[in-house]
Amino acid sequence: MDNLLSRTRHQAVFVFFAAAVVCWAQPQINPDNVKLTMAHVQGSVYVLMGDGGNITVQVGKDGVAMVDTGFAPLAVKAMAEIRKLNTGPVVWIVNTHVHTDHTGGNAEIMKLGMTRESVGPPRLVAQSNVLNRMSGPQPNGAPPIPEAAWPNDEYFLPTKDFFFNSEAVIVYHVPNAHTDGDSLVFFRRSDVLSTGDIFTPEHYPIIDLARGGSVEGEIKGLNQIIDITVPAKYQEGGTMVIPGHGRLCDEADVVEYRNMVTIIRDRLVDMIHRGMTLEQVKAAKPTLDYDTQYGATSGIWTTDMFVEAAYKSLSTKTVSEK
Amino acid sequence: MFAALLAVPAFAQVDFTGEWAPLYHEDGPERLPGPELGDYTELPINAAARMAADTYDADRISVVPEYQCRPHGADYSMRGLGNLRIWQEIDQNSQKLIAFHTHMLAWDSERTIWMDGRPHPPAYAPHTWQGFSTGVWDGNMLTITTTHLKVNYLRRNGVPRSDKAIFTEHWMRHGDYLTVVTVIEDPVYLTEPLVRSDNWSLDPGQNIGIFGCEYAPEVPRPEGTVPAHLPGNNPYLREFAGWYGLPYEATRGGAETMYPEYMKKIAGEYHPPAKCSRYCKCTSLFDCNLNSK
Amino acid sequence: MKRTLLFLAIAAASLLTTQVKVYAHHSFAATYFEDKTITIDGTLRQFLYRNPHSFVHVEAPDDKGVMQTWAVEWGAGGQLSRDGVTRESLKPGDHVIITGNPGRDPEDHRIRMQSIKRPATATAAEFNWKGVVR
Amino acid sequence: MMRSRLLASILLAAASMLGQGVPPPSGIGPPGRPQPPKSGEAAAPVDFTGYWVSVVSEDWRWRMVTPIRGDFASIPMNEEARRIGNAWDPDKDIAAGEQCKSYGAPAIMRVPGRLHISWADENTLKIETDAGKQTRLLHFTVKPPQSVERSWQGYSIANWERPVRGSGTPGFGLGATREGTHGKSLEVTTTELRAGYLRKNGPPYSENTVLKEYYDLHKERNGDTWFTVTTIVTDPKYLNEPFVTSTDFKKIPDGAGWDPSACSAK
Repeated sequence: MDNLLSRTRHQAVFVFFAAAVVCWAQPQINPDNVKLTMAHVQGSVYVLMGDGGNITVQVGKDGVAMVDTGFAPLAVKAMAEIRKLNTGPVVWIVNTHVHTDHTGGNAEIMKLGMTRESVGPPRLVAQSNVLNRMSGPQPNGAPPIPEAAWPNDEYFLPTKDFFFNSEAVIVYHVPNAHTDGDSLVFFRRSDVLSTGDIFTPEHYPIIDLARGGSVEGEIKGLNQIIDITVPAKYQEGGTMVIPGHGRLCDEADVVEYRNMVTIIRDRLVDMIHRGMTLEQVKAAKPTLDYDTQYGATSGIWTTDMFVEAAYKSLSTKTVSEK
Repeated sequence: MFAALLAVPAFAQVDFTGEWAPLYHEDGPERLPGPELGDYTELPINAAARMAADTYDADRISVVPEYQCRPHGADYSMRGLGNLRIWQEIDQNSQKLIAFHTHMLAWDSERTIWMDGRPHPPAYAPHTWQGFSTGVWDGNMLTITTTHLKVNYLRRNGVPRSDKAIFTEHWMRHGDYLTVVTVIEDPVYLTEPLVRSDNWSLDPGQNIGIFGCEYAPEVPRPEGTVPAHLPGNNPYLREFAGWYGLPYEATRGGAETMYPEYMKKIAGEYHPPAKCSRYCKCTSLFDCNLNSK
Repeated sequence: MKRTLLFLAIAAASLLTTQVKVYAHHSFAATYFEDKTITIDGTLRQFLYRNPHSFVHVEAPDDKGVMQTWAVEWGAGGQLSRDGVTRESLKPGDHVIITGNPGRDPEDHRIRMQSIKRPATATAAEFNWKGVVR
Repeated sequence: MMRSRLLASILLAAASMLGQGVPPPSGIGPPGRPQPPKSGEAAAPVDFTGYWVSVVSEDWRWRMVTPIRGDFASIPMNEEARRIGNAWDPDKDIAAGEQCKSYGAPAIMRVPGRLHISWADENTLKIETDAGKQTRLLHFTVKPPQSVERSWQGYSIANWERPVRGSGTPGFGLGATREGTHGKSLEVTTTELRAGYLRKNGPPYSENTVLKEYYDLHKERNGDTWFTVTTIVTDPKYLNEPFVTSTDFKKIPDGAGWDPSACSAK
């Protein structure tokens, strides 16, 4: 019952696997040591949670649709959990963005997801920048990503949609947020929205500048989530939100997170306009009131790194504004 | 002569069900018209909570549309407008008590307090304004534990309460009075548990109307605007200390200011005005305005 | 006697529960300069008759003569209906004079209403309301 | 006046006898010889003894500092009381040797400080306060003296809350006593009070005041032990309705921090 402990473990797990985020290298995971939990969200949508990003699973008479595929070493275990819900073919996979904790399982799931009823390999949808980054040279001399893991149904326009298991599924591109290839996935009848790492309620948003991320884009993405979601009575429930990492949410939870990023943005813009250097900004602790909720002093994404990325992102914008 | 009241010592009261009217005989001005800016007294808050409150702009409730119909959390409800109805749910087959249910005036909020020993949901489960509550008896005192609470507030002047809080209550009925002890543990914003208690009076004639709430562009601002003061720029934080002659440090709250020995520390710095001029009366909804005397 | 007094006091409070809505919501001291009063004279653009608090949006000049849109907070729908105010009491385009407490955030041009008057016109009778928005 | 004081004493005596001496309500068990009444200490379902500190999480402005003259927020006082309160004159109280007017039983538990609670004897629970150096004696089964001199702390009759009326009566032979019926509160009724102030800045309570208190022990998740006292002040002379507050005390290991200080009228 004491969810404080399990939440801290959850955060530690995230920070450890975040280490793999920046490059394609697959972390060494022993699947036997990993607990995957499948939970019903709403309608025909479920979420598979464990180490790595949350995996959204939609099931029905037509088979299985997925949002993200987690880490490669866990693909077999993940598919075993999915098979408990539905034995039909995996027909659609959407990648919310390029990072390994969300796309590492692509190639394995594409194979494991095929059944006798499969007409062909699953359609692996992603925004075109995901394909560009996966097919191009990898940073820090990391090995190229095998073609089997690349999206085979990339989209260029603001949205892409398809109809599956009696439900419209709409994919929205959110430019330059967490990365430049982010997608939101909205299961309309089930009224569930998967956000990828644009919304990660247990830590500051990772702004991956190297892959086209930005603070203003992140805020636009959060506002877009709030536009899409509709709460039930008294601002609770209604459209359910599956974050990239962390617990199940709804609009009200996204509003708190959006407010945090917006308020911090306003503070940093003011400091930048006053000509403060990055060191001066860090010394002023502009995120002190949120650090005890979202901050970290160790791991791949510390508070300082968030402030640094935001400062650079906003400085570039502020310069281009002039 | 009121000796008749003494007649027979009380039998234990064990029935919480019924209609309960809140008594505002403690902290009336803060609980009714609302707290003043910069008043963080009696709260064991940390620096993060203080900065969140210092940078809070009260227009946020009108400008952020999603805040307009945001209810009080289960914990704040016990301090807020708390006309309360409590009823039992009994299992038909076993005739056992499954749950207590409450309905509260503010935002028609309803809670279920499970009494059947069911576990709390896992950490990843959705959080709600009223959270997930289970209750156990301790003699005739009901002890309730609530988890899975959405982000809310400790006070309506910006002092936050996080979604990592755990909320414990102890319900005690004495004659026609209900006392509820509330204990808020919040690792994000409090340095120690906040323990308070509030009281209700049995009121069978009470009729809790419909609260109701509709969204509307109360104070139109561009979408995504979140009114806030920049750190260090809130000009109103010293008003409260000035109005009541309090040393500014004492108004900043914190556990140290809540223990008796703090009285000596500030004794020499307290310079009250000659006469009360703000909220001098304030015991009910109808006599609690700035100038009510 | 004592118990009856107690009962009456609480019954009165509960009968008027509709008045309390605004108290539940925000804090007046945090939102307005309660010890200051301003008056605006302008044209009503919108009347949001609702819970937990009604609003009227009025176009009127500020103290520098610059035309602003003011957001004036009024009572909950329940409170207004008890005072005989309905959705039809005021219409967009009405000339209104409003007095109240100014909001703390100057940018928002916000007022907590204390009184509102619509002078009589050829087509509409004079309208007045004065009271405490709770 | 003497006749009503006599009536009060008789009723107090009846209350204390009923409080403890009455055999447990008819229950399932066979009717046996009535048990000799246990002492207050022996019958205690919970232990209030030890050192406690008030943690001021309510009414801070009206407790940690002397409230501003005329600031009677939250007190359901009538206009006569407000008139008297507005005329509060601490120097006059000092001259009259009445510095302890705001340390009487109806107010003392709201005064920030430490308490030491112990059994003076098996039927008298003693509460000592460092603030104002007051002592309260809560009498369990002792017959109240014929006439009691009015004092700041008055005369307190205490009893442990008894199991719910009718508990154990089998519902047509099938039901058993349900959970949540065993009372563990300490109930204290205090009269014979000298007129005093509900708070330091002079809101009055009269001699007619009847103070009812309920003490409840509760343990917290972090291991702390607390008690909460619900204080119900009934005074038809100055209050429109009973003035109900509840104050929370945290147990502390010992007397560290004990800071005896005389009553202060200002």
